[in-house]
Amino acid sequence: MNGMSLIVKKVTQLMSGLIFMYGLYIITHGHLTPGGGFAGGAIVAGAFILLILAFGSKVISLRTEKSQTSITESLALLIVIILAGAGLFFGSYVFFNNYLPEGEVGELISAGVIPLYNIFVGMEVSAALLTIFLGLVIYKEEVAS
Amino acid sequence: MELTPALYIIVPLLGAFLIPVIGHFVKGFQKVLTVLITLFLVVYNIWFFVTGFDAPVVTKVGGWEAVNDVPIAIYLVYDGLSAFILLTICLIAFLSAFYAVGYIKRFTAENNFYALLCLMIAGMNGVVLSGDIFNIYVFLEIAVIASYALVAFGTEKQELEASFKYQVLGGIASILILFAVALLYWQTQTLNLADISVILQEGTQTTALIFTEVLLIVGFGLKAAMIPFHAWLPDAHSSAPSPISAMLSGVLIKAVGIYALLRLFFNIFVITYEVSLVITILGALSMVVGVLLAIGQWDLKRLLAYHSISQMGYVIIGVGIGMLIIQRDGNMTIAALAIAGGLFHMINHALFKGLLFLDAGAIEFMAGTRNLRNLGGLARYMPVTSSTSLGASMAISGIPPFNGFFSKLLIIIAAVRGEFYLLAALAVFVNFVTLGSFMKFMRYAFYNSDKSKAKLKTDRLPFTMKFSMITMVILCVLMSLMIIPYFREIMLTPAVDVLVNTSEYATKLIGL
Amino acid sequence: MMVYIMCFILFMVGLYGVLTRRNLIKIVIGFSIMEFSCFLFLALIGYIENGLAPILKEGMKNPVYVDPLPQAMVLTAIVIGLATTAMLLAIAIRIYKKYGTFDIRKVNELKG
Amino acid sequence: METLLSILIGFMIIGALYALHARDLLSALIAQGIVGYGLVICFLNLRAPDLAIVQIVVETITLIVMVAVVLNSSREEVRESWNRNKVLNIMSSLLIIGILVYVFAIMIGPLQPFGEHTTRMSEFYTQNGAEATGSANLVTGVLFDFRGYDTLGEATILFTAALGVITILRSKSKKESTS
Repeated sequence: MNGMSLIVKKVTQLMSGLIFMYGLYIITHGHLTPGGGFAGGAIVAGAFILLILAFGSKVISLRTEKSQTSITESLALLIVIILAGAGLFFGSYVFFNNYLPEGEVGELISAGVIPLYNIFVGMEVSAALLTIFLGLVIYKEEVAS
Repeated sequence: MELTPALYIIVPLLGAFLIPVIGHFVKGFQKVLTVLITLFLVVYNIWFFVTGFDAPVVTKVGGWEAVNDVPIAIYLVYDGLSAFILLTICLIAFLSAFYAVGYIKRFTAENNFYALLCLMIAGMNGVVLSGDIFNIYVFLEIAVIASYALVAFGTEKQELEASFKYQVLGGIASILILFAVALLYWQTQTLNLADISVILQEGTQTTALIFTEVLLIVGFGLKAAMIPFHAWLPDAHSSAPSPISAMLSGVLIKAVGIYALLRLFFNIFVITYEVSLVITILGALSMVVGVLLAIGQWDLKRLLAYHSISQMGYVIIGVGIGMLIIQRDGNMTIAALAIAGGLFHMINHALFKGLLFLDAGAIEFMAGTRNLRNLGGLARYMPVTSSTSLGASMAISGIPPFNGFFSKLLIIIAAVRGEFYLLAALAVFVNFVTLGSFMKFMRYAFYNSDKSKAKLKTDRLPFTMKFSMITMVILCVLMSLMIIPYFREIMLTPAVDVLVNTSEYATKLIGL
Repeated sequence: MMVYIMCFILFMVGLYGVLTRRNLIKIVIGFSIMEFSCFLFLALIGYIENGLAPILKEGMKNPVYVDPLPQAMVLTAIVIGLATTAMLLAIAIRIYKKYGTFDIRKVNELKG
Repeated sequence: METLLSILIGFMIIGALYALHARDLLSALIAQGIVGYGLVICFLNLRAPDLAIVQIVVETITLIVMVAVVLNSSREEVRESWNRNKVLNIMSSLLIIGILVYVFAIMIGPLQPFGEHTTRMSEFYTQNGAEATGSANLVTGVLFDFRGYDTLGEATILFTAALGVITILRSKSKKESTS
């Protein structure tokens, strides 16, 4: 896959950072405003996909990137399940317990473990979508060559 | 430590998430971990049986108690029926995973194979344990998506085509189930199975409920490959790698198809005459048409796949007769006998069909082909495979010392005593056709003239493959013991009780 | 009731597409349409006339929110749909490589 | 409200029919975009901003991936000639769809009409959900606390799909030196 024209590249450079930041905002404010881990993770993945589409696949090494994203998604889900299972062994012996203090409704640091779940699920979703995209791109390159 | 059903899901999921990370750096880690996980599940399951649990064990995920008797959390329910099916799943999973250690060596991307296997086990365990209809849908999707990928694991032309067919029909089934879940939520405003059951037992049979039931029968019938919906099964089950074929035929169609149908139509909905009649007719059709389609097959695994449809027909007519008798309000002991026969045949079928698929895998491993016309005289080179195949063939065609005989006998006795003479005659007839079909398999594969000597790829099987096959044939004989009252009361009777006492499921759960 | 019926028609259109089209990509499109109609159906069920979006605001007296549970279910189902589509596409392009066409009538190794 | 939504769904049906019958696969995909983005507008009208955000992002990424799949392949739809059989097929499928829709319309008759939903399981979620979980967004509260187990399953499905895609698309499936 070749890169696109200079204008597209410049605009993408400006925009992808903004999209990335917006994705992070959506993830971290998931318990206050619409959105959450899934929406934000997909937006973050979108920012990377935009960069790859605009600059072409020769800029980065796709295979290294793919193995990194696939390890990232495993790690993120591992943390999610450890967070969920932690309630089983200490606290109140309940699977998926919200064992951190809830705090005040409407504050950024509130709602116990929910923001943590949001962050790690967001990480997992973005990494998984990127893995799927990179897998398809790598396959296409192999077929073309 | 307290017994908690949540470990059945946490442990395989942890394995699936660890394998891509650590398996990337450490060689051989994936095999050891998968075998250990499945072994742990089997031991945990047997421990549950030995200590004798106070059924049902209920875990409220998140610890949310019911408000005004309306459950608001997802329940994990571990009762007799779940325990019975979990034992089947974990046993076959352990033996298949151990077999796979030797078999999968030829393929690349072993990490992904074992991770997907763990995910499939977690998905099936989730379906069986769940007490929440939307949760059943979610975990069903984990199991079937993992199996789509595993069917296409070899990435040859046939495997891709089979996987695509499987995905299209499986996807339609999933969407129908989702639509039915939406309709149920519309009618009852709740997702908890026990709560839905309470509402439906009070209310009358509305037309919307009939529509929902039809959608559910079609959806889960597609997953269980009953006869009008069977088109994907022979392709998918014959194209997958052999340990996966054993898993798909042995447990997947039962866990996500038959189990869900049993749970929904016995414990949740009010049993009606129409539904039980439809289920019995579908079962009888599967039984007869499956075996007739199997006769003409020359591809070994395809033949076995068609027999899966036919043997699942036995299970379905067993529970169907039970449903008909319960609905007729007839003799509860006969109903219990029929259901016991069906469930017993379920675990027996998992064992002997799993073993037959593993044998087919061993033949393919050695001879490089699975076309019966090109095989022959293998008995001399593969003593373990031929003797275990003989045992499994005798089990599937109902020859006395093996388990298949007893479960079929139970079903036929129940059919006669419940005055379903036609079904009993059909069951006997199908059994003879099965016997003929497996005599053909044994003759062409093992005892015919020696045609395949020159083409043998390797001269000995890996130890792990032999171990799994021998263990399974021993289990095939040991399972016959379940007909003895002591063992029956430990394993089979709690499962049957859950189904026979249809409304007890809801009443036991709601008060908690 | 009109919306529900329209929604069901959309579902049937998707099913028609899956069952009658002969092109792998068209089948994937048909699947997406079926999934969309299911999502819409769930969201329609949870709607309450004059309800508010289920996000807490200060200073409201006895607000009526629309049902958040079907929305959570749809969120789950959207991601499941994405996963199904990704798997179908992966198989489709692999088949395209082997056979050189998206036509399923040419993809018929397995018979019987 | 109901009329507005019905008109929107009507447009989506037209888009879906065009998507299924377009000659060129690229235009079929763009027509599928009508359905996907129409769904976003429906979600916004149904007071579901979370769903609208997720759907708009997911639809965009799906479209990008599908266009990437289609672009370097043969985009022509398989030609089918018009003959008696085809007309018969279309008529029969229209008839079946008509009957099923009629059956559905009769079957759902006794249920609550649109907009008059009552709550049972989610009664607690809307009344006390915010205090119980500490999350102002009730959907997030339901998703990660009351039904966090579902969400774990959902993330696992995405993980499974990613694993499945890279498994299916690997270049060599068997090791060379087995003989």
